[in-house]
Order: sequence, then structure tokens, then C-alpha cells
Amino acid sequence: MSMKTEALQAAHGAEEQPLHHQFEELPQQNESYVVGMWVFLVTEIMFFGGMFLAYVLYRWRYSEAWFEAHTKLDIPLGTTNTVVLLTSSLTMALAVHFAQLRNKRLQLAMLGATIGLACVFLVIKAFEWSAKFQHGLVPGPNFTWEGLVPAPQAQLFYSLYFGMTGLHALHVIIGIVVIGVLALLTALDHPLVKNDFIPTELVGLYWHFVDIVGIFLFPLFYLIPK
Amino acid sequence: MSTVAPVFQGESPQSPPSYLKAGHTIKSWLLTGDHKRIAILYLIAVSVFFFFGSIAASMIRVELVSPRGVMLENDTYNKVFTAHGIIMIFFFLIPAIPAVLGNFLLPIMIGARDLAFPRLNLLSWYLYVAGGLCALLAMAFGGVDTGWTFYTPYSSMYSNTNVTLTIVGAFIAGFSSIATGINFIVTVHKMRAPGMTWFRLPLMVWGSYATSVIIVLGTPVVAITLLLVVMERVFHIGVFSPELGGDPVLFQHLFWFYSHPAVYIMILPAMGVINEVITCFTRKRIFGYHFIAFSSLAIAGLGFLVWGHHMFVSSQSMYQGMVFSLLSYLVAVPSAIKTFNWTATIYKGSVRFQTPFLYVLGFIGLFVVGGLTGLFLAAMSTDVHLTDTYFVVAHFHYVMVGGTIMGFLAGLHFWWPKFFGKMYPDNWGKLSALIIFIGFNLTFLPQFVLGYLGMPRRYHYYYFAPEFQFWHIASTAGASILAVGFLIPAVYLLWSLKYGPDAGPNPWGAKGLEWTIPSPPPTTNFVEIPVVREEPYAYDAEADEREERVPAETKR
Amino acid sequence: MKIDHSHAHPISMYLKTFFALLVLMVLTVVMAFVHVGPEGNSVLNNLIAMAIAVTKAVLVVLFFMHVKFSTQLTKFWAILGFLWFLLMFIMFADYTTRPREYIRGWEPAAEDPNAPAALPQPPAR
Amino acid sequence: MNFPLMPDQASNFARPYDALFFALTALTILFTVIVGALVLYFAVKYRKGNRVDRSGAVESHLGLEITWTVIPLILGLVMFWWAAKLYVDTRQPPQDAMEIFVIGKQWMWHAQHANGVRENNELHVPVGVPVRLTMISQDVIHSFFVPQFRIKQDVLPGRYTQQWFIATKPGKYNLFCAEYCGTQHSEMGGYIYALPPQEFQKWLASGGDKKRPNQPTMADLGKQLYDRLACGNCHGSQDSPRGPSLYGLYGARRRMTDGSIVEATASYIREAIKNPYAKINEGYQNTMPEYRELTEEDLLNLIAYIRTLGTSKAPGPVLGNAMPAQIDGGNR
Repeated sequence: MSMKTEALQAAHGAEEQPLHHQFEELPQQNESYVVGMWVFLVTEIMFFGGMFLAYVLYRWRYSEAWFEAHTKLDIPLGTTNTVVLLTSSLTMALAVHFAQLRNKRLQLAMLGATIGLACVFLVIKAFEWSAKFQHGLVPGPNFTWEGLVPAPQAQLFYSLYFGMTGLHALHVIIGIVVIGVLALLTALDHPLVKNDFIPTELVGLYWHFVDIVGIFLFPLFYLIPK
Repeated sequence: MSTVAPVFQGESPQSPPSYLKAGHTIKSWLLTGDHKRIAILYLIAVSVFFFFGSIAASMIRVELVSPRGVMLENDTYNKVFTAHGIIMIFFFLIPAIPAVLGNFLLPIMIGARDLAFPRLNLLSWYLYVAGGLCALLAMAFGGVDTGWTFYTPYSSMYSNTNVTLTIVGAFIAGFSSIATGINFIVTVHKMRAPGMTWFRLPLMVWGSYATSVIIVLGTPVVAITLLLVVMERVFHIGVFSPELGGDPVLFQHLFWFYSHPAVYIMILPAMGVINEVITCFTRKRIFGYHFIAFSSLAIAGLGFLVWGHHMFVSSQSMYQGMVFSLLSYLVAVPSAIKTFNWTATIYKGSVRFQTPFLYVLGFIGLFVVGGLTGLFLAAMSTDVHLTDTYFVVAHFHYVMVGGTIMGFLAGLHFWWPKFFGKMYPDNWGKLSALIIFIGFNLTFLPQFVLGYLGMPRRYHYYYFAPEFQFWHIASTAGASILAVGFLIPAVYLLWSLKYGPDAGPNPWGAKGLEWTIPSPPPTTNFVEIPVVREEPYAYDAEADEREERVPAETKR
Repeated sequence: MKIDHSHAHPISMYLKTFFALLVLMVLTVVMAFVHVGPEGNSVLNNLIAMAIAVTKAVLVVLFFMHVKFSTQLTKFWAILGFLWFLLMFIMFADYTTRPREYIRGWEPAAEDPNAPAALPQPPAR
Repeated sequence: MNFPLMPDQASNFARPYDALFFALTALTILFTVIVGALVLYFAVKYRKGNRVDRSGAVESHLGLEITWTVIPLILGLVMFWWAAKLYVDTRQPPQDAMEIFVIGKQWMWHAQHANGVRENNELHVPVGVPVRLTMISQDVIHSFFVPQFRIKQDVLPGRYTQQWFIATKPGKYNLFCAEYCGTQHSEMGGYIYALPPQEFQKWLASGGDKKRPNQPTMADLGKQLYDRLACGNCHGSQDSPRGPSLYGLYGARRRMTDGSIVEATASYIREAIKNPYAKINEGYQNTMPEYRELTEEDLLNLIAYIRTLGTSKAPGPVLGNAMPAQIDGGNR
């Protein structure tokens, strides 16, 4: 515990992972960051949780309307998008893997692939959304609904659809920015990330969380059984 | 807690400079990662917000002297009480103790050099200021009139005021407290000094930890709820308005899922402060350490299961109401445990009547009343009559002002010499504690009667029932005494910064790691990380008395 | 823990996880079109869809997010959020019991033999 | 200026309520005095320098901890039980209660008696007779609060809530809106007049304060509206291909297209008029237009009229106070 930063670095040379001033040793530092990220993800779960709760309530109340409304969603596009997201999760996990191995070239390649897949996800999402705009399925004064079920209930479905997938897409956009910054810093050998795989691991945790949200959104919106 | 670390007696030449002297530029403050400097930044910010909130409170009290109002219009009055609620709750009570006292002391108390994430800590302050500015801007340019509860559909479909901007402010401030919460949780888990086991932690750390858990689990829910209100307001897509197919009561469920635990966010840290102060000024070990520690966690957990007692007349189902009422009675038990343990702590102590201890006495008295009147509101049928009346107003002011603010002032007076190395005049401190206690009771006791008589809250006029006037006048008179009581500490504390005598590292003869280092502490807190070998609160009243040693009590 | 290599896991682990996720992905889409359980009742289908989603999430958490190999503390916080979210469902105690609240007497008072005679009778026609 | 200490006890709930209130008050004072006295006594007795026996202080005592855990717990449970019992009473109106309809809107209370007498910001009720208020809001959430009756109930948009009471003492009492509802929230109030039954009868027969006797009853107004909107074109005395008959509808159980059984309560009928697609009777198409422009007052009148068209023979327990769409969808 009393080992000082300098002593540690001297013992292991410049290759050693940097120790930040508030910590005493590396395992403590690494676990602190990981636990901190997980606590943040707990807040994210509760954040999405409020919306999931509203979703469950209204789906239970208006189950028929929910089924009718969901038939207007594009299942192939939704499936494709979820697979894209899963794949990006894999590339992100591999980016962390190569960060741990200090293979900067492959790490950057995997981060790039993740960003690329995330962009593909957003493009597909944009296609889906614009179709909804064209069909007047955007909640609000211009919402048009021709169907057996009441318009307000269908509108509620689309409110939650846009709210939840929108919030998810926002997280994807934030993820792209964060991964981009991480890749840039890695490429520049910035001291914040040099010889330290923890930043990549933390960004990875965030990205996998976004993936998990996607995993739940997909069956809840696209695959509603009769 | 004594340690093997060297105990400094004042600033010796070889000890590093204090955190206050580690840089004098504004930049060195605004870009600092030092938890102590951030705590001071927070202290300044929350004081400003407390000032604004108090102005609003005074306007409310003046207005209610007459059944037909004195000076404000309907709308203005509504905006003023909304401003009072939002500023005091989101920008004073929630951050006051954790972000000021907790930020400064938590790392030192557990023997760490800083919080786990200093940059996140600084970010949280900027988020807080940004959120506060949004809310202030909204209030300055047009105001907001929904009440701090933002009930739908009024807030989402009917109010014509700056609801959106205010909500954005509260939303940002929410992330500020989340950042603080994450920081505290990780710090307590990972940064404790060797030998600092969980059951050697000062109870204030337990309180802050429990608070952080509530913040992390609850705040995101209110954030998303307020976001949904904004969506409904701005895009007319929503889930709460009956016109759009939603259920307005869902908002109340989601809102109180956070906002009831938020009450414990405000009170738990204050209870933590009380433990530290009461042991020092009675020279006693805390009575029932484990019970106090676990009651904090019990409050944090159970606090999430009782939100429905805010909704007994909201048309939620009778059965759900019963469950919530029962659980609300359960959550009263941990608070009772704490109170009785504090009482037992004083028994056979060596009591010193100094300013912080007077605030503690005030805290216990007011908190007991506040807590017990909570039973009226947890009981389903009495709540029917009392909810949304001045009884509720009086109840939560007893808990929030009588609890949190008394705790905050007790802590501020206790650690002020540690913060700045200067002592304030103790007699002025005692006087202000007395004035605040008297003024507070005069202000809020009449409001219990008013509530029982049926005076609804958030009422501008009461000419329908002019018989309420006597109690309103009494309350306003008390409020003016209370205002004086709050002004006195502001004056002498600021005075002491320049003219106060040096306090030395341990003016109270207190135990705990923060008293083993110089006042004000150096930037890295400890020259070497201490090793803790003793139980917490290793006071010995008997020995203290026997030696008749006057503890390093500064004479001024 | 001195050297970063000790953190690394074989790439095959990630690939296997990914493959399992894809299989579950296909399964959930297929199951959405196969009706299970009694006619007019979609409870089983919903349960299956959610069970698959939870399995996928657990796989991601355990392997992609390394929780399987992490400390107790990390595991605790990883689990807490998902559990606490379930607490919110207490509010369904309200929604499910609202219709159960028994309210006597929606019949017109005219048909009620107990109605006080002195009271105005709602118009009977 | 006077110093009132408690509101009048003017309803059947007031006395049992006050008994509980004073029990809690006594408990509060008792514990405050115990804790306060102990704290002050200890603090003064063991003040620094006072030569008293300080030996044998312990830092924990399981027996004490259990004592002060269990005693508050038991007291709390007793209070919970007492309060819950009382609360259940306030939520269950007796069968023979007289009905009055209340509409809250920014910023006034509007009351309708069954015989058509209407009042604004005032409500006349007979003494000694159970009265049930069926309440709804036209805009935001309000709350119907009569301190002297010890009753309060939120009034929501889109959904009926109810409150009942028996006034026990003739007099004039306060009516407040207790849920913040906007600019003139504090002026959204008025008075409740409790009159002896005969006087009330006379008041009602003479057409209320406006002295307009023999004005159309709620059901009359409902009939006028029914005719004006030509509801009878589809909903005649017999089921037609376009719509089911409304005769005998009130309180009947009907099967919907989705297979659920729905009980035709006021809430259901209101929903069926405003938003007919929400539930469709089995065997019918959703050809009915949405009558969204109808005010809550219109809706109450229509419901009052439909009630006069007869009720089913065996109404059975009616489920109420649920959310509009699934109200009475009951048996999920």
C-alpha cells in the first residue's frame, strides 16, 4: 500500500500502466474505474427503466392497440439493425481485448469498425423513421391513424416507440462521439490512454449497455404477439 | 481515531502548504481537482441559492399576512412559491450536506488523498451551476408556476410559463448529484485507508454512502419522468395526459418513486453529521454504532417502497394505499432507533455546550417533531384531511429545515475551523442557534394548526376563511425571527475568515482522521496514508473529566 | 495483475458469445410467429420473448462486459441495477387492483327500496 | 381576530377522524417530551465539570435496542390498523346514498343535482342523509376538500372519482380546491351548505338559489342532447345493425369484440361516447363518430338520461374507479 507511484514506475519501466495521483496501487485504481462505470450504468438502467415501466403499463392496458400499431413497423429492418448492434458489440469487445494486449493497430481497427457499425445502425434507423414520418405515424397534431384501434392508443404506442428508440439512438450517437475521441487519443498516444486499457474497457461497458437496451427494445416493439 | 500517522501540531515548515494556498488564481479554483476546493465552490454556490430561496420564502410569508394578499398578483405568488420549492429542494437541500461537508470530509475521514474521480467531481459542480443557472434564468424571465412537483397535466398541457427550461435545469442538476453519488460510492468502497474497516467508518460516511445509493438508484427515474413531461409539453407526444390516452397518476407514481427517497437524500447526511458532533461534544462513543449504521441502509432501502403515501387521495387504489401506509410505518422505525441512540449517547458523557452541540440539540428536538408528525401523514385516514394543507408544509419544514439545515449548520460550525483554520465567536454562534430554534418553532408550529383547520397549501388568498389570519400572522412573525437567526451566522462566519483566531488542527479535541491533519489541510490531505488501528469515536468521558483537561478549546 | 496480458481472454470466447447471441436472435424472431399456449392468450409468447432477451443480456454482461471474471463488488453493482428496476413494478399493485374496488349502488335510487322517502327521487320514466 | 384550534365536526367522519388525530397528537407530544426531557436532563446532568458518576457507560445494549425498535413498531402497526379501517369506510359509500355530480374546472366547482338544479362554487346538501359525489375534472387535477367534513378527494380529468359523507350539523362550511391547479387555485373554492332535510327538499324544489323551479332535470337535458345529436338513429329501442340499444344498458354486462366482458358503468358510458373505438360491442363495427367536443356536463347529462332507460335486472357488484380504457374490463 505504501508503494509510491514513482517507485512502481521505476520498477516496471515506462511500460507500466500509469497510476493516478489519488490511488495507491493499480488493482485499486482499475477496480475503482470499473465499479464507477457500473454504478453509472445502474443509473442508466433506472433511466431507461422509467420508460420501460410506462411501456409495460400501456401495453398491458391497450394490448390490442399495441398489436395493431406494431404491425406498421418493419421487422426485417429492425432485425438487421439489432444484428448490426450485436456485431458492433463484438468489435467493441475485441477492441478492449487488443487494448489489453497493447496491440494499438488492431485496437484502432476494432474501434473504427464499431463506429462504422454504429453509423450503419443510425442510417437504418433514419430510414425507418423517415418512413414513419411519411405515413403520418409521428405523434402530435399530424398523427394519422386508419385502423380498428383508437387513434390515441396507437399514438401512445408511437410516442413510446419514438421516445425509447430515440433515447437509444441518442445513446448510440453519444457512443460514436466517445469512441471517436477514444480512438483519436489512442492514435495520438495521449497520456490519458497510453498503456492503459481501462478507458477502452469503460467505453466498452457503455457500448455493451447500449447493446443490451437494443436487445430488449427489439422484441418489445417489433415482435408483439397477437 | 488515532493512527500511526504523525499528528501535526499546526503548520510546521516541512508540512506541505494548505489547500487554500496551493494556488491563488481564479483558474486554480475553477479547474481544481481537489475535493476540498470543490467543496468550497459548492459552499459558495449553495449559499447563493439558499439566499434566493429565502427571499422567495419571505415574500410568501409577507403575502399571507392578509387574507387578500399584500403585494403580489396571483400568478406572481404562484411563481414565487414554485421558485422557493425548486431552489430550496433541488439546489440547496439535496446538495448542501453531501456536496459541501461530504465532499470536503469524506475522503479525509476514510484516509484517502481525494475522491476516486476528481475530474468527475469538478464536472458535477459545473453541472450543478449550469442547472441552477437554467432554473434561475427560467425564473427571472417569466417564471414558472407549477409547484416543484410539476404535476401533470397542469405542467405538461396547461401552464404557460417556463416549465421546459426549469425542468432542463432540474434535469442537469440531477446529473450533478448522480456524479457525486457515483464518486462517493466508489470512494467508500475502494479508497479506505488500511485498517479502516466498514465498521470503523465514521457514521457520517455511512450516511453519505446510503445517500449516494439513493441518489444513484432514484435520480435517473425522476430525470426520465421530467423528460417525458417536456416531450409531452413540446411535441405533444406523451404518456401522462388523458387527452393523449395516458394516465396522469402514472406521473405521480414515477415522480414520487424518486421524490420520496429524495427526502432521505436530504436527511440522511444530516443524521450523519449529528453522529460526529454529538460524540465529540459529549466525549462519548456513539451508542449502538451498528444499529445506527444499518438503520441508514434500512432507510435507504425501505425509503423506495413508500412513495404511495403521497397519493392517498390521488385516486390510486385503496389496496395499494394500504400497502404503502404499512411500509411507511416500517420506515419510521429506523429513524426512531437513531433518535434513541443519540439520547443514550449523551448519557454519562461530558457535555460541552458549544455552538455545534446546540445545533444538535435543536436538530433532535425538531426532527422528533417532524418525524412524529409524519405518522399523521402515513396514516391513511388522517392523511386524507391533512394532505395538501399547511400541516404537510409544517411537517416537511420540520424535517427539512429543522433536520437538514440544523444538521448543515451544526456541521458547518463543527468543521469550519477545519475548512479555513479560523475560529468563529462561540457566543454569537450560541445566540444564533437559539434564535433559529425559537424562530423556527414560531414559524412552523402555527402551520400545524393551520393545516388541521384546513388551510390548503399553495393558497395565495384565504378570504374564504379569514379565521386563519391569526395563525398566519404568528407564522410570519416567527419567520422574521428565523431570518435574523440565519443572517447572524452569515456575518460572523465571514468575519472569522479574516479576523478569527487560528483554530489549530483540533480545536474541539475531537477524534477522527480529519482532526489529525493541519487546519486547513494540505492538498494531498495526508503526507503518508494513515493506518487505522482504533475503533471509531475513541472518546472517554470519564478520563476526560478525571484529568480535568480543558480540551484545546480556543479562547477568544 | 502487474501485466495487462493477464486481463485478456481468448478471442474464441468473444466469438462463441457472439455466435450464441446470433442464434438467440434468430430464435426470438421465429418464436414471434409461432403461437404458443391457449388461443387468444399471448402470455407464453411474451414470456419466451423476454426470456430470450434476458438470456442475451446475461451473455453480454458475463462475457463482453467481463462480469464473470470480475470482483464481487463489480458483480454486486452489475446485478443491483437490474433488480432495483423491478421494484418499480410495485406500482402495478395500484393498476391491477383499481377495478377491484367495490363501489356499492350505481342503481337508480328509484329501484332501491331502502332509499329515504324524503329525498328527491331521480326522475323515473 | 380569533384563535380557532380545530375545524367544526360536521360530518359522520369528523368524530372518528378526530379521535385518531388526537391519539396521534398525544403520541407525538408524549414522545417529543420523553426524548426532549431525556436529552436535556442528560445534557445538563452530565455537563462538563459536573461531578457525577460517569462510570459504567456502555456503547451498546441489545435489550435497549430491541425495546426501542419493537415499541415504535407496535405503536405504528396499531396506528396503521386504526387509520386503515377508517379509510376503508371513507372509500365505500352506502348503497342508498343520494347522488350529486361535481365537475371541477379552472377555476370553479360546478355541481349538478339529479333534478337539474345547478350550482357554482356552492353545494347544498341535506343533513343526515348519505351523499355521494361523482366527480370529474374538465382540465387539470383538482381536489375536493371540505375541512369540516374531513374529506378530500382528487378530481381527475378523464376519469370519475367519488367521495361520500353524511353531513351531521346544519351550517355553512368551506369548500377548497386542495390540488394546485393554476393561477386562481386559491380562489377555486366556495361553501357547502348543510340544510335540514325538509329545508333542503324545499330548496331543491324551488330550483335552488336561482329560484328557477321546474327546470329540466339532468335526464331531461340528456334527452335533449340525445335528440339533438340524433343518437336514436343508431341506438333505438331495439338493437339495430348500426348499434346496440341503450335500453337496459346501465349496469348491464356486455361482451366486447375482444372477448372481454364489460360492465356498463358511468365511466364506461362516458368513454364509449368520447372514444367509441376503445371498446366495441361484439357483433358491431366501429362506425360511431367520436364525440370529443362534448363537455363533462353534457356527458353527465347523457349518462343520467341513459340511466333512465332502465337497468339490467341483476346489476351485481359494479367495479368502478378504474382507468378509463380498462375500467370494467375488469377481469384481466
